[in-house]
Amino acid sequence: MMETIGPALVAICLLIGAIFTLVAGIGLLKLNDSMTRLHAPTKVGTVGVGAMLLASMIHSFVLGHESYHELLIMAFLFVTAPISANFIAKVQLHKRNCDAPPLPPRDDTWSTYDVPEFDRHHEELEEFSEPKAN
Amino acid sequence: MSLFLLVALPFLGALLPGLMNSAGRQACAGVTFTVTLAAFIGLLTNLPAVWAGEVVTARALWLPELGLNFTLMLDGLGFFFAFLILGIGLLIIAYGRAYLSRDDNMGEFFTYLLLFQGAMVGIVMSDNILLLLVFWELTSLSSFLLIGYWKHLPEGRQGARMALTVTGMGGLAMIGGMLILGQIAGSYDLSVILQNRELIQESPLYLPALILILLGCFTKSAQFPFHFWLPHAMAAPTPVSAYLHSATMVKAGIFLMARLWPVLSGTPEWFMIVTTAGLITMVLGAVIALFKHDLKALLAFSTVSHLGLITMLLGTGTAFGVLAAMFHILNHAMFKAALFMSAGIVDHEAKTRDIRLLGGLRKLMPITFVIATLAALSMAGIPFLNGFLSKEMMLKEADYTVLYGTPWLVAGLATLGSLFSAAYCFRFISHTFLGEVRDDYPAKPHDPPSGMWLPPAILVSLVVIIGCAPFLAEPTIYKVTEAVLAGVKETPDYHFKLWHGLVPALFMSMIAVVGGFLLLMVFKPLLKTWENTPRPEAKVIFEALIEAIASLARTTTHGLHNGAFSRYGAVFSVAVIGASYYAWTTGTLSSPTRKMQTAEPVMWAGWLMLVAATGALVFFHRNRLLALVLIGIVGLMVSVGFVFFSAPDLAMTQLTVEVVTIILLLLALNFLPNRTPKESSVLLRTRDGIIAVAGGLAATAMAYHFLLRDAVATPISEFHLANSYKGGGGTNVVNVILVDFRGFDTFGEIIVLGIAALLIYALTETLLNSSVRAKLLNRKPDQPRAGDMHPTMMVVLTRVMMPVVLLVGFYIFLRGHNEPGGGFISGLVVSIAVVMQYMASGFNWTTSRLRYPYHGVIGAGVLIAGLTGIGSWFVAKPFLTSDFTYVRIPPFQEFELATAALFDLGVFLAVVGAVMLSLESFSRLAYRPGAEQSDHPMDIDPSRDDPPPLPPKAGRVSTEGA
Amino acid sequence: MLSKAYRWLLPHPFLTLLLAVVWTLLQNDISAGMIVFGLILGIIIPLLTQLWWPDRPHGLNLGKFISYALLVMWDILVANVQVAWIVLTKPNSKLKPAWVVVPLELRQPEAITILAGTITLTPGTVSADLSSEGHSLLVHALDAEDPDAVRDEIKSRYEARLLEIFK
Amino acid sequence: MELLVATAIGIMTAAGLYLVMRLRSFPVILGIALLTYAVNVFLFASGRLSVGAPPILRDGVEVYADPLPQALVLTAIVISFGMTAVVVMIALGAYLGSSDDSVNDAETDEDETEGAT
Amino acid sequence: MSEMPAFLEYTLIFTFVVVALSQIMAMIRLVIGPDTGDRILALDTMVVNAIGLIVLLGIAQGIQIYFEVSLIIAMLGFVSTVAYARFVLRGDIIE
Amino acid sequence: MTHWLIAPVILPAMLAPFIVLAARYHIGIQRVFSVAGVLMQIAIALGLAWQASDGTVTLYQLGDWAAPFGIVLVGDRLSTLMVLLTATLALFVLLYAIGSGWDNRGRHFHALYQFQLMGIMGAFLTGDLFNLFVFFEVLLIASYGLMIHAGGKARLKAGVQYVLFNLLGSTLFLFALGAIYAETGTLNMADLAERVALVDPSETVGIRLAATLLLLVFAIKAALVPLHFWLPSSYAEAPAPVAALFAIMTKVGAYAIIRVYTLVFSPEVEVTAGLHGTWLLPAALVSLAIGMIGVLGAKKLDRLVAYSVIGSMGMVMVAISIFTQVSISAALYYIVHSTLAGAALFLIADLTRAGRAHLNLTLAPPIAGAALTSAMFFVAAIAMAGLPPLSGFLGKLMLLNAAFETPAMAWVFAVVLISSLISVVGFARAGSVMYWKAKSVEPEPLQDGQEAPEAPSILSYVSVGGLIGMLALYTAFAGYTHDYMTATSKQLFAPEPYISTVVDTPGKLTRDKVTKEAKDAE
Ligand code: NA
Ligand code: NA
Repeated sequence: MMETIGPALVAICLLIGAIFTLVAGIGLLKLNDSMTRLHAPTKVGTVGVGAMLLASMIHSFVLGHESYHELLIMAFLFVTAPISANFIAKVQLHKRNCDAPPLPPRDDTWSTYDVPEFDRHHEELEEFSEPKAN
Repeated sequence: MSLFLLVALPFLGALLPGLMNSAGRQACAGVTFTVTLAAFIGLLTNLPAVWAGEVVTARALWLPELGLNFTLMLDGLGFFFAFLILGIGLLIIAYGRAYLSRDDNMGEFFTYLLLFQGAMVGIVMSDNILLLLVFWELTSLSSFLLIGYWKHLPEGRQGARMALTVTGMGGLAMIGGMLILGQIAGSYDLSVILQNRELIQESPLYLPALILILLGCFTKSAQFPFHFWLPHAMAAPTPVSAYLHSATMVKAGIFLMARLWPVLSGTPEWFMIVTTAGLITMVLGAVIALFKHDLKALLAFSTVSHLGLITMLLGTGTAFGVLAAMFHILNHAMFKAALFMSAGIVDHEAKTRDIRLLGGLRKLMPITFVIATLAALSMAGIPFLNGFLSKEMMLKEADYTVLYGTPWLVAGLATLGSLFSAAYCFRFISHTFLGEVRDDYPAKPHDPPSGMWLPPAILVSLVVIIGCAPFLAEPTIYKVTEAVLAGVKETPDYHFKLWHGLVPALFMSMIAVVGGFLLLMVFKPLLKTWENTPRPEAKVIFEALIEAIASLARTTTHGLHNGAFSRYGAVFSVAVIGASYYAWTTGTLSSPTRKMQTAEPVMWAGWLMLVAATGALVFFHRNRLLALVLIGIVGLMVSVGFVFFSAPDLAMTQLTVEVVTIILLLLALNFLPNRTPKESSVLLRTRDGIIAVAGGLAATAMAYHFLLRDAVATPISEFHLANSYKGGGGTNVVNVILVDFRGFDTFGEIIVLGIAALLIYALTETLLNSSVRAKLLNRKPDQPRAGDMHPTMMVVLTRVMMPVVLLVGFYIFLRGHNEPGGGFISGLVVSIAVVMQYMASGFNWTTSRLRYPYHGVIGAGVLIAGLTGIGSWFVAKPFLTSDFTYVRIPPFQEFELATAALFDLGVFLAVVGAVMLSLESFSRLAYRPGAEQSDHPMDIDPSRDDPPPLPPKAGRVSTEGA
Repeated sequence: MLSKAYRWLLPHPFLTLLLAVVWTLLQNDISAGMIVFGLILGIIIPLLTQLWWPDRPHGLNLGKFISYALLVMWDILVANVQVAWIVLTKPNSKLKPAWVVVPLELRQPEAITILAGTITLTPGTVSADLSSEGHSLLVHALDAEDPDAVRDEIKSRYEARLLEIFK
Repeated sequence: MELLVATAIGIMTAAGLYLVMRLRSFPVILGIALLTYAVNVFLFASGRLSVGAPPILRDGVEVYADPLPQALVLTAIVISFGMTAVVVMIALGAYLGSSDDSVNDAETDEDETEGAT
Repeated sequence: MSEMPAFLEYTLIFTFVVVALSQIMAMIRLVIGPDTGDRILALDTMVVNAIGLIVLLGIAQGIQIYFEVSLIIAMLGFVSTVAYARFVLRGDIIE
Repeated sequence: MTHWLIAPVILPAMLAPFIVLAARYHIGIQRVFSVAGVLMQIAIALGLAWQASDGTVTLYQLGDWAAPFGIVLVGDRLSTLMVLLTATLALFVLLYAIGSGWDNRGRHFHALYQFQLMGIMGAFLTGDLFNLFVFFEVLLIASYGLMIHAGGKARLKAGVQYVLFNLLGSTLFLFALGAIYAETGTLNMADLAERVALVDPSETVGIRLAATLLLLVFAIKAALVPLHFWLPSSYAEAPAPVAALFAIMTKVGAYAIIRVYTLVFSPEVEVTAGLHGTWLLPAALVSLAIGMIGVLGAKKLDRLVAYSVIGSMGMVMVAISIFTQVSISAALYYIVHSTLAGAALFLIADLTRAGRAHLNLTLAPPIAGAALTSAMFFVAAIAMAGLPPLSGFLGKLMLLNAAFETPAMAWVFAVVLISSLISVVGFARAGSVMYWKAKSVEPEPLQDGQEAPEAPSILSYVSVGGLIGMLALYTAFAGYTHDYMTATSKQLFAPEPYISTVVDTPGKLTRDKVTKEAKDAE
């Protein structure tokens, strides 16, 4: 059973992985807005590699030496991806590479723009510390 | 007295004046005199043997294999010179005691003097030409110290350096000459060399040896064109001048020419070179001396002239010449020492040596007048004084000598020299002592205390005695001459007497004296002409030459080592590429032994990525952050390549190291500029590009070459593969090599890491204790900063991830011996886990909660690794001998216990400690006082603004379960 | 007393469990020995690092958390296809990216983080930033005709559930 | 395959050398890092190239990649890591002391030798 | 390559090519930027793709020992992304 | 099994972390341990040298693995001699560092010092090329730490260049090792010597590249022109005791060249014939010239000394490149001499600093303790310039004597003698300005609160005096030492016992096999 279905499953997972990985690449290259670009790889890419990891896991069962390792890597990727995305988004916000976001309803500003007093004086551009959209 | 003691006495004695310095000036001079006297008496004890024609010897081995031994000999020649050196030395010491002023450091002076004396005695007693060289150079060095004794006077320093430079040059040339001479003769022992006249003179190396040795002699004895240093040595205190010029230093060259006379002389080369140099020196020295106004300068050039005379006599190559030379050496030593001392007395008393300010001293200092006049007349060649005798012999020899096929040349020039010689002697007497007493002397002169006039008086009485009774000196000079000739030539049949009949020499002598007198008559117009004649000033030329050389050296040195690392790098690359190219092209090449493996598409893709990233890195290297990202990609692709080519351990190490490196570089970049300015010109970049491409091609060629060929024999790794499990207890062969087969490498490696961390820590401390600290504290960020230092999401994730990563690190550590992993990677992984915590909640918050003594961790790591190695000593095995066993404790599966794991633990600890200490140090640099140190792990935590769900300390006390 | 010892030994029981699971997965071997060893490590490591996680999350409901996790996984699968479709087919000009501001009811950092992570992993949204006091979440939507609808869905589909998990 | 590896080594070497000859410490350090990559790959390649044969002993497997160069490269990587950390620190120290991150050290001692007189 | 059905082998090669392509696209984004954020994003993508490549290698060679490498890449990729971003945001990455 | 051979490496390797762990904040304790360690080193080194003096080759198999599979340490006359030299130098330099207070001007001096010794000792003792690399790195990284000890703008700037250049060197070393392993499949030097014989004469490119790269690596260490650029500023800017210790570091390069080129790529080996012969001698002569020109051209006293080190290495390399038994023994004699003399000069330059704001060769008020310092300078300069009666002169004679065997004799004579003269002039000018001319300057009156410059401590003088005393002894007993060098050179030129000791001694697994076979035979 495993001998016949297994490779097929592996192949399917690989194909899914391949497609998603490709989409991640295309998205990264094609999309022209920096915040929009963020969407493609952080999700699609993760799923793409996830599918390949699944393929690898199934493949190990096919070969007869079971492996669960891949789950760990998958979990790892999935847990860290949002944090990476969050940091990159913060970078884009900080560098003003996107439309200015609306102000938060309850607090003064977004945390990226909430620059502590002692950090506001840098060498060249003082006004940079304040969000220019506001 | 043993010759060893004789030579050693002055050197050993040289220690005393310095030590006695505090005991007073009298003690200082006394001890010096005593030492010299002892040596002098010691010398005399050898007189009977030497007189009997024996050669007294003493040998001790020093460097037998090289042929440099402490072999001394004392024959007639040596005795003669040693007698002069020590005898006149005694007088000089007595004179010097009276001469030196209270401000002069007497201990220092007499130390140098004794050193010099010892060196001179050594020269004349050496039976080994290499040993002679040693003493030879020692005279240069000690005379350097003597001449420069008055350090505050620029003339002293310049004169000393000039003397050292010129005589040093000669000495070095002589090293070459002596080595060649010894090589020809097959021995460096004089006694052997002197037996090999034919061998030496027929050797093709004779001429180079001769020239090099003569360079030494001429420079030392101030022969033209090296005569110029001697007058400048006058800057020394007068006792030194008297000593150097009469009996010692300058006679060394003469001595050596005499010493080697049997083997070197008699060839046309010798004759031409030596005689010519001597003649020119004699005349030139005499002419210049006439026009010198400084008494000592006048005497100095007279010395030059007389040395030329002696040289000329040795150059003729006849036995009579030698005889005359030896006699003149004796005579010259006496009158010249006396003259210098007299000049010194005048200087000491009248406070000037300028002959133009003097005159009429006859009445004020009659004793000095008598002494100086007798000595000067002897030098002028006036009968009944010893100078007359030897000068006449010289003229006789000159008369017989034919140079350049011109019979009258030597005779004419010799007469001319004598004429000028007589003239300056007369000038010396008349312009100093005769005439009216003046009233404008810088000081009122009178005769000095007996301590100063007695020594010259003794000498002058000898001058007169020999002058009147020449037969007294005859046996001695004959003994000496015999010793010089060494059987090569017959000793001449000639007797020292005042009257030889109306021989040509007598007429020449008369011409000289009368001519000298006439010359003095017309001195004033002559001086005017002399002063208006443009002539090369040797000192100026020499100094310009030295300055030019020094300036060239400066330019070369600083032009070459201009501090430009970029150029050093280029030179390095070119040198390596060039040498490799040479090695390649001179080797042989046959066809490959391995087949090229096909490259799959994925390989191509990887290659493309790597090349693209590398290219982009070069292209964008000025944008530092981008460059950092790109180098990360290069590293990533290299790691993937390692995985592809079956090296998982390598890939993991590469990756972890790279991330830590990037973190370090980012930490550094925080302080450094973010962009590199464009500075190098297109030309420079082209040059660098060409070098780089050449280097790349070389590396490619070499790698390609080896990749397609097998090693000449089975690689030793076969053994490692075969014995990894059996002998090392692990299946990951790479790890077994690291912790067992080549554990010593790994031991060194962790020490490197440990040192790196200590260094970084130490430098941080140093920087923070320096002015840099203020600079750092006042630093303004060079880019706008965002808010939210410790983002909430990151902190929360880290709380979960950090323990997981630690677990992974532990896992990798345990696995290392059998699967990819090990202490090193594990250490880096654990470090990265801690770094995550640092990045999330900040350095201060993190360390304030858990401060690891990273120093201790490093130390412990190295100690554990080392002690594991030492542990094997207790079972009588070498360092790092491993052992392992398999253990089973339920419910766990059987597992392995290996000493290698303990070693790996050391590695782990050292790595963690090193990485963390380094990061910590960087963070300490970045500390800014303005930044408020949060008490919270994250900046934004809405749970804080609500009423806390549990009492503050509930974390520990609450009884509620989760 | 016992619970005191329990709290001392297990400052973060879920972490202990997580570590044991990770250890088993790492070893690729589900045997008694491995699980025991994993638990031992799961106890030791949190003890070593607990000072860095001083206050433990309270009131976590494990059962609801698991169902939430399954929901998110399903959403991820579906969403990814949607995003892939958008990326591949929609020209850049037709995309309507938008900022979405999500006011937060959640207070615990752990909960907020899970919400933000969920948002990022699910269709067409990325959590970009938190407001300066942590009361709103800034979300970027890839293609949103109606940002308010996106906000409402986030609040109802995920935040509501998380509020239940983290009581 | 061999050619690809050889050229990769060459290209990294060339790029490394070029950067090493730059004027500021940061690119020079990057250049050294590239050279380190190049030499590590070269040293690794001295065991020749084998695909799919990691030197981890398994029953029934006879062919393994040469483990020794791997161990050597591992040591080399670690050492060069230490070295890089150190050079970064020293370069940083030099920069902080003089506000100049040039690797070239133009001699600044103003006092010229007046010559020994 | 270990023994496997032909279709799987082709799929594998296809996947390799696709991942490599994606990698190259990310690389292009990395080089063209335009801003640091995009570059960090591209790098993050490349790291994830590298894991994919290594997983594929494991499948192709039938060897499981590349797991640790993948795991480490996953961990490190995350850490370096955060480090880069923190650098842009704050200058000092572990303040 | 005796473990003495590894003791020179292990002792500092254990002592250093101990100092870091236990005595990090107590300079006094650090000093005691550091000095005690060095004294023990000397004792051990004497024992090892005594053991090797009858020609015995001692082998130490690390991990009990037989060569070439494991790493071995080999003690022969040469390596033990170098160990003894290092230990002796280390003592005097350490005393100076303590006496002058240099060790307390930054952190971790003593730990780094011990690590430095460990690296040097390991480099001298190891019989394995890669292990040699590792020890090179240990000694280098420790040297980086010591070089920038106490910090300062100029020192750090020079430190950057020093480190960067050596990183290039380390990279090159790895290229060389890769080539060696790729060509021969081994790393052990003795084994390499045997395998070089297997190289196919029709395929010599590989081994020639390997040999050349290796030589270049060692040439960098030996500061051979044009690979010497790292030396002048780093030695000049390094703290004086460090620069003094560094006097042995260039010798590591010379040692390695002698070792590898007598043992492995000896002149008789066909496949590498003519490799070093072509350009090593010219390069050495140029080094000698450049170094001595630098002595004359230097603007500062410390640089002058650094250039003299380059020059002295030129001398050593000239002797090596002639490559006869006689010339190698001259090289060995000169190595010991120039190490001691160079170290003494660096320390004297530091003594000169007392009371002087700078070491520029320009006029400045007299220094504190001038008489003794200038006397020491005079003696050390004589030694370095190769004037009689000190060992420099003897070394020069030996070298020139050896030069009769080379066709380039005239060149050797000319360059050696002329460069000697240049250095004499250089030293004389420098000494005259520093110590004599200063007497013509009135010291500036002290300002309020300004303390008169303190004369260097007695311990400083004692340690410099010790070095000079060593030079004097070395000169006086030149016969014995030269005999020792000749015997050492002979041993190097007949490497068969070395090779057989290393390669034929059984190790862990093979030994079991041997005993088992012996049992079977019974
Ligand atoms: Na910056
Ligand atoms: Na390992």
